[in-house]
Amino acid sequence: MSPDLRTRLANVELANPILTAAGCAGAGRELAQFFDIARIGAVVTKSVMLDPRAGLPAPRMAETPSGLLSATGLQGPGIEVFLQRDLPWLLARGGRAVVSIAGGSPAEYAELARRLSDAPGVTMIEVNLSSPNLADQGRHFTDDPAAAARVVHAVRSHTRSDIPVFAKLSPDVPDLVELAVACVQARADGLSMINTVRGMAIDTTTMRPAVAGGVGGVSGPAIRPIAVACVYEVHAALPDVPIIGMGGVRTGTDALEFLLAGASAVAVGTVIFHDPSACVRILREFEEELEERGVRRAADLVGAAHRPMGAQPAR
Amino acid sequence: MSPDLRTRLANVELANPILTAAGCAGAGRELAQFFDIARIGAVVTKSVMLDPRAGLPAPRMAETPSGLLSATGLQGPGIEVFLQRDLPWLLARGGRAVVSIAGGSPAEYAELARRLSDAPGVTMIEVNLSSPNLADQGRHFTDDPAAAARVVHAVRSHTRSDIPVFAKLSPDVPDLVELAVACVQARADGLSMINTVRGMAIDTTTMRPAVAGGVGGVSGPAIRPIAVACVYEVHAALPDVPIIGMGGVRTGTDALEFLLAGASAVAVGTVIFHDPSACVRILREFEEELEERGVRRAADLVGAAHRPMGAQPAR
Amino acid sequence: MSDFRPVQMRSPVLTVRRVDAYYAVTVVAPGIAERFRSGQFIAVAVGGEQSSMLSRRAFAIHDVKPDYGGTVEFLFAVRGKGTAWLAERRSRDLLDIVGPLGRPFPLPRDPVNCVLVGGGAGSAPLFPLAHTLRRRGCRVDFVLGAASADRVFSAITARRVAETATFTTDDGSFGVRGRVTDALPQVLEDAPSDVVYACGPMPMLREVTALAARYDIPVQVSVEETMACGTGVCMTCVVPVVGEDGITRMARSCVDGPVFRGERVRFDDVGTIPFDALGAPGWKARGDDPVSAREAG
Amino acid sequence: MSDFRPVQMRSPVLTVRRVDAYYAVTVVAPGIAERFRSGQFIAVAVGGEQSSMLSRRAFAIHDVKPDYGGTVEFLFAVRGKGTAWLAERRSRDLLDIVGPLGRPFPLPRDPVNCVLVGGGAGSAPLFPLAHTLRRRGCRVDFVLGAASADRVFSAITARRVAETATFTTDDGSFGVRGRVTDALPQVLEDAPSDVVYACGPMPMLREVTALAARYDIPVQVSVEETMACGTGVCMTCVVPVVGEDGITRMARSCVDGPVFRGERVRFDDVGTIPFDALGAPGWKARGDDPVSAREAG
Ligand SMILES: Cc1cc2nc3c(=O)[nH]c(=O)nc-3n(C[C@H](O)[C@H](O)[C@H](O)COP(=O)(O)OP(=O)(O)OC[C@H]3O[C@@H](n4cnc5c(N)ncnc54)[C@H](O)[C@@H]3O)c2cc1C
Ligand SMILES: Cc1cc2nc3c(=O)[nH]c(=O)nc-3n(C[C@H](O)[C@H](O)[C@H](O)COP(=O)(O)OP(=O)(O)OC[C@H]3O[C@@H](n4cnc5c(N)ncnc54)[C@H](O)[C@@H]3O)c2cc1C
Ligand SMILES: Cc1cc2nc3c(=O)[nH]c(=O)nc-3n(C[C@H](O)[C@H](O)[C@H](O)COP(=O)(O)O)c2cc1C
Ligand SMILES: Cc1cc2nc3c(=O)[nH]c(=O)nc-3n(C[C@H](O)[C@H](O)[C@H](O)COP(=O)(O)O)c2cc1C
Ligand code: FES
Ligand code: FES
Repeated sequence: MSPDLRTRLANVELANPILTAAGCAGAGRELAQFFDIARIGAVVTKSVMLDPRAGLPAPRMAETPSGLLSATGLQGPGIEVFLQRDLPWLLARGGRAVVSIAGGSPAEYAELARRLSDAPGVTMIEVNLSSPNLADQGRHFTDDPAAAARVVHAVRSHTRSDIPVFAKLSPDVPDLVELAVACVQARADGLSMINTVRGMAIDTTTMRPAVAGGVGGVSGPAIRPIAVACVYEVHAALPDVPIIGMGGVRTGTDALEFLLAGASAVAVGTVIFHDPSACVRILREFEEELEERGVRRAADLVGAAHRPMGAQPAR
Repeated sequence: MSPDLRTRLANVELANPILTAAGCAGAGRELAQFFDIARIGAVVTKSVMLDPRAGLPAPRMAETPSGLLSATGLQGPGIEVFLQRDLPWLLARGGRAVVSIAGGSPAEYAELARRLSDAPGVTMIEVNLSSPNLADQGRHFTDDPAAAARVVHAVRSHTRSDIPVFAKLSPDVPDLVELAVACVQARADGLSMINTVRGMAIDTTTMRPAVAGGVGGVSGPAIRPIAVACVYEVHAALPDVPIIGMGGVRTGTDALEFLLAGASAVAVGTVIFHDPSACVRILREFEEELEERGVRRAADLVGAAHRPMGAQPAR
Repeated sequence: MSDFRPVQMRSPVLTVRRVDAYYAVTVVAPGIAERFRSGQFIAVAVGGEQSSMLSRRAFAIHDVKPDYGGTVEFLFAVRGKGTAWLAERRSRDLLDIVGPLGRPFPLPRDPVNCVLVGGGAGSAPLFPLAHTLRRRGCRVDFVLGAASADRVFSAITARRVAETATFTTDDGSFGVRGRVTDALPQVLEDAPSDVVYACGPMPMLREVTALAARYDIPVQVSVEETMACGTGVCMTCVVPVVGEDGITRMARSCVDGPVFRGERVRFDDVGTIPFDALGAPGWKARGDDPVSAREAG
Repeated sequence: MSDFRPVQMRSPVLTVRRVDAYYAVTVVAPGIAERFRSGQFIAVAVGGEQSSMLSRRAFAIHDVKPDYGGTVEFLFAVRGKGTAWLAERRSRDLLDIVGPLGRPFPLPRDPVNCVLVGGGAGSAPLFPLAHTLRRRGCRVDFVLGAASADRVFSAITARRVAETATFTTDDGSFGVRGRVTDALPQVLEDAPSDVVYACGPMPMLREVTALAARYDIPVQVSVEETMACGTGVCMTCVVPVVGEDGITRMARSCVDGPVFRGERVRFDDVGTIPFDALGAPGWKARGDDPVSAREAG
């Protein structure tokens, strides 16, 4: 009997816990050339902003060991085009849409939430908080739990009540648990972790920073142990808050690792660049991992690494 | 003409900028089986404490993509054995000794500094600040710039004036530049960065944390972009303070990358586990990199990535 | 559209040959060979199962053959870690390949005169193009340049396929000393040309585009921007390109390109976000129907 | 000492053979072959130049031969990523190897009776040991166990070299059903033994040590602790071992071992820091000359 892969994120149930990570799969269209996007738990779309955005100049990326350093600057078409072109396309293909949003102020986020709530078919909203806070000299919302909470609160207040709101956190913060608690108190229904890790590379030929933005974000398997630690610690502090875990997931075993640490779903990002079929391959591998262990329900494994030795879930 | 590789760290001049990283090369004895340790800039020894220390239980490590997650708990023989057995051995082989110290209170650090100042032959002291502060419920000294400053001040006050004191920083701090400034104001002669990055792995077979300590430190090439960003930012803020850069150095090109970011010397850690000859190989590769670029003096490259485009050093 | 969509496959290596400064790798890849159109490329995963190298390497398809159901050949020079790994492959190894990718060279309807300009490894995609053009009755003139003789691409094939083939090398070790753009004006003078196709480094493409404009000849350029995925999801390969609506967009060279009309590429602004690009800082929307605005390309 | 120090070399692979559930790899490594003593191991870098796998994999040396200046053979079962990569090597590939490493099996001076006990792949180092012991006129009895028939190691060689060879499998598919420790008492009863050598998983070594103690026979065990470097610098491979001075130390199994006297290893405390270990939390120094205190092992 094949294992039950369903997972619950607040009041939403997904067919399985394998999602795409925001900004690594567009709105699903490009990947649909390689597999049926209706088969994965959900497509988390690239963070959308109110207006079109050109992003940062090239070079936008440098390869690092088992990772990628990137600074794309949230290039995108804006909410208007997203609602008219990208979202309907995804829904028509049977995909579940988790829409990631980004803005420069709580009001912008709120406006995005309102527009998405009016549109049919949005399964969840993910609030990308790693965006510069225009009111605070370009500090990011994640740098300040109070600022992050204001954004989450604004989004939650303008989102239809049946649409869960997840707050996406960055690991580069003074106190991750404090930030997580602030978001939950501001009524986030769940948390997504982690966004990229601050990093830099120098091009030894030009002797200048390798990405035009100077500092960029590190993603990919290199950051997986950092991400697992974040998920583990936040799940320990907030065991009832659902988490979408991400950071370097490459195989079904990696997805399992995130579940054990406390994630209820797992998003695949950078590895998609390496393997456009990654999500379905990981889903298959994940299912095999459960079968090998005789685990009947994926949901039973969430947070299992926190239980005392010997108290791992019944097989 | 082969390039001039000499580098200056405060009032000390080293023959070349390639060092071992603390805790990754013992006190040089094991590596001496593979190369002449007098050839590298210096051996940075494993952090020594006042008393012998058994460290943490096994399993102490897990392999992660392009990295290693480890928690060894500073196992070591204590300062007494170090001074009687390890240091004399290293000096007899012609090695330059940078001695790393760790303690639980400023007084312990001070006592270590005093003992080392009395011993002949110590080139430098590196203060490992990623050690639990016994007076502060096990928080690390790096978590609190004031506590770190107290340690640095105590060490500097008890160290012979011709021995430079370098403060070793962790990247997992609320504000790295603030911490660096606090250490320098407490009269650190230079900074070493970075120590390992907080991380975790779950063993998907036992479904428990993969290292006995639960949380561990990630090292190796995976963290290099994080380390380069730290060195770059601190050098930008404190351009006159010498830096020993480290974190995932694997090749001569990587060493060059750290110099360009602002390091005056570069330490090799985890990669030694993979290649016991790494330090001399990297030294050779580094020299070749300079030759290819027609760079006459390694020291000219320190911080070159900060200079405006086109102002890279004369070849 | 679905007929042309790329496929991902684990392709057995048939042969790896040394050709002067290049390696020529032939893989068995029926799905890619049958879909291929000139100008398209493949994206190859490098380093094996446990590779530390996550981004795919892009290579123009140099040749496809019907053998074994369909083979694909690409050529490359060793440049960094990924190409060093590729150069060590042996026959029967498997390569994880995605392709064919990208917008192909648009082909003329009529048997017109075409000049094909390539620099170094950038000449690769011009060879299948030359064959296709010849099959359509076009005249083909080649101008191929490189740093030195051993980096000039398939000179013999070029001579065989084309009406004329001009070679340039920086060091004068083969053909004319200088750059392709030094030799191009003469070629354009000698034979009245209807279209120029160019592939190579960005500065070369800029100059070729400027020259073609001077002679009032349309030019199609294939750009080589750093790529991570090749499939359009990572947004790292962007170049500023003017759309049909006159609006500049940061276009992905892997899916909106790599082939663009030369005059559409804002070569002088490559590596920047032009202030008037869609969504540039301070940009304000013109027009009120952003969806119908045609994508750049 | 310097004669025995390990060397690092890039060794060409001579052959890779499938032997039941194992792969047997022979490499050309003269420096390692000539220094080798039974019980020592090699540490192999896996994954190639751009590998994402940083820790070396340890394998017991199974055989050395004088061919090509000196070859070394090791056997392994595919377990994880590194062994999967190794299994794909072909002849002429190069492997980065460090060896010989670790403390070898101490050999008896006189021609005594020796029982060699091995579990699964852990049997590998017992074969060169058996040959050496035989050369010294010792009697050798083998007890080899495994999960199933295809995991029993070199049964034919064992029969040829040893006076008696007893086999056990968990599933009874070969030899006696059960574990080596079920069969060992009979072997010790049948032939009066002077020393036991054992190699295999920790629980097996614990039981063999307990049995040998019951028969009052000295036992040498070779432990298999997770290793990252194999050369003594990473401090990850520690086990609690009682020194000659009675003090327990966290000994590095790669340089202080992998061979220890069985009764010195605190098997029940593996995976912990015993409260009375040197430098354990709360530990207070006894004696005042810590340097002269002999290292564990
Ligand atoms: C559409 C297209 C077609 C190409 N066709 C060919 C060809 O036929 N023959 C050939 O020799 N080369 C070709 N190139 C360039 C080729 O992709 C690079 O030489 C190769 O990626 C370098 O990889 P590396 O690992 O050796 O270098 P590294 O420097 O180790 O690569 C590091 C990273 O930078 C990227 N990168 C580096 N240089 C380039 C580049 N010039 N273009 C794109 N990405 C780059 C790599 O993909 C990788 O992500 C093409 C590039 C593009 C975009
Ligand atoms: C002294 C010694 C001798 C050995 N001799 C043999 C032999 O002759 N034949 C054989 O098949 N196996 C032997 N082993 C075990 C062998 O080292 C492991 O099977 C191998 O490292 C697993 O690597 P992997 O990449 O397949 O597994 P992974 O699980 O991917 O390895 C991950 C990490 O764990 C380490 N590791 C995992 N299992 C072990 C283990 N059992 N012992 C040590 N490190 C481990 C690896 O080195 C690596 O760092 C020996 C181990 C030691 C310590
Ligand atoms: C090129 C790129 C673009 C990204 N864009 C976004 C984005 O738009 N919104 C967001 O919340 N996260 C974005 N991320 C972060 C990822 O969603 C993810 O959190 C992070 O990369 C870690 O996962 P990974 O290691 O699997 O990539 C981006 C990451 C990359 C590499
Ligand atoms: C096993 C291990 C032990 C270490 N022990 C110490 C130590 O004793 N003192 C210290 O300051 N840093 C210690 N470090 C940190 C390294 O010195 C270095 O800062 C870090 O590993 C980053 O460099 P790398 O990526 O080259 O290993 C240790 C690292 C490892 C992996
Ligand atoms: S290479 Fe990823 S979008 Fe073009
Ligand atoms: S494996 Fe590194 S010290 Fe033993």
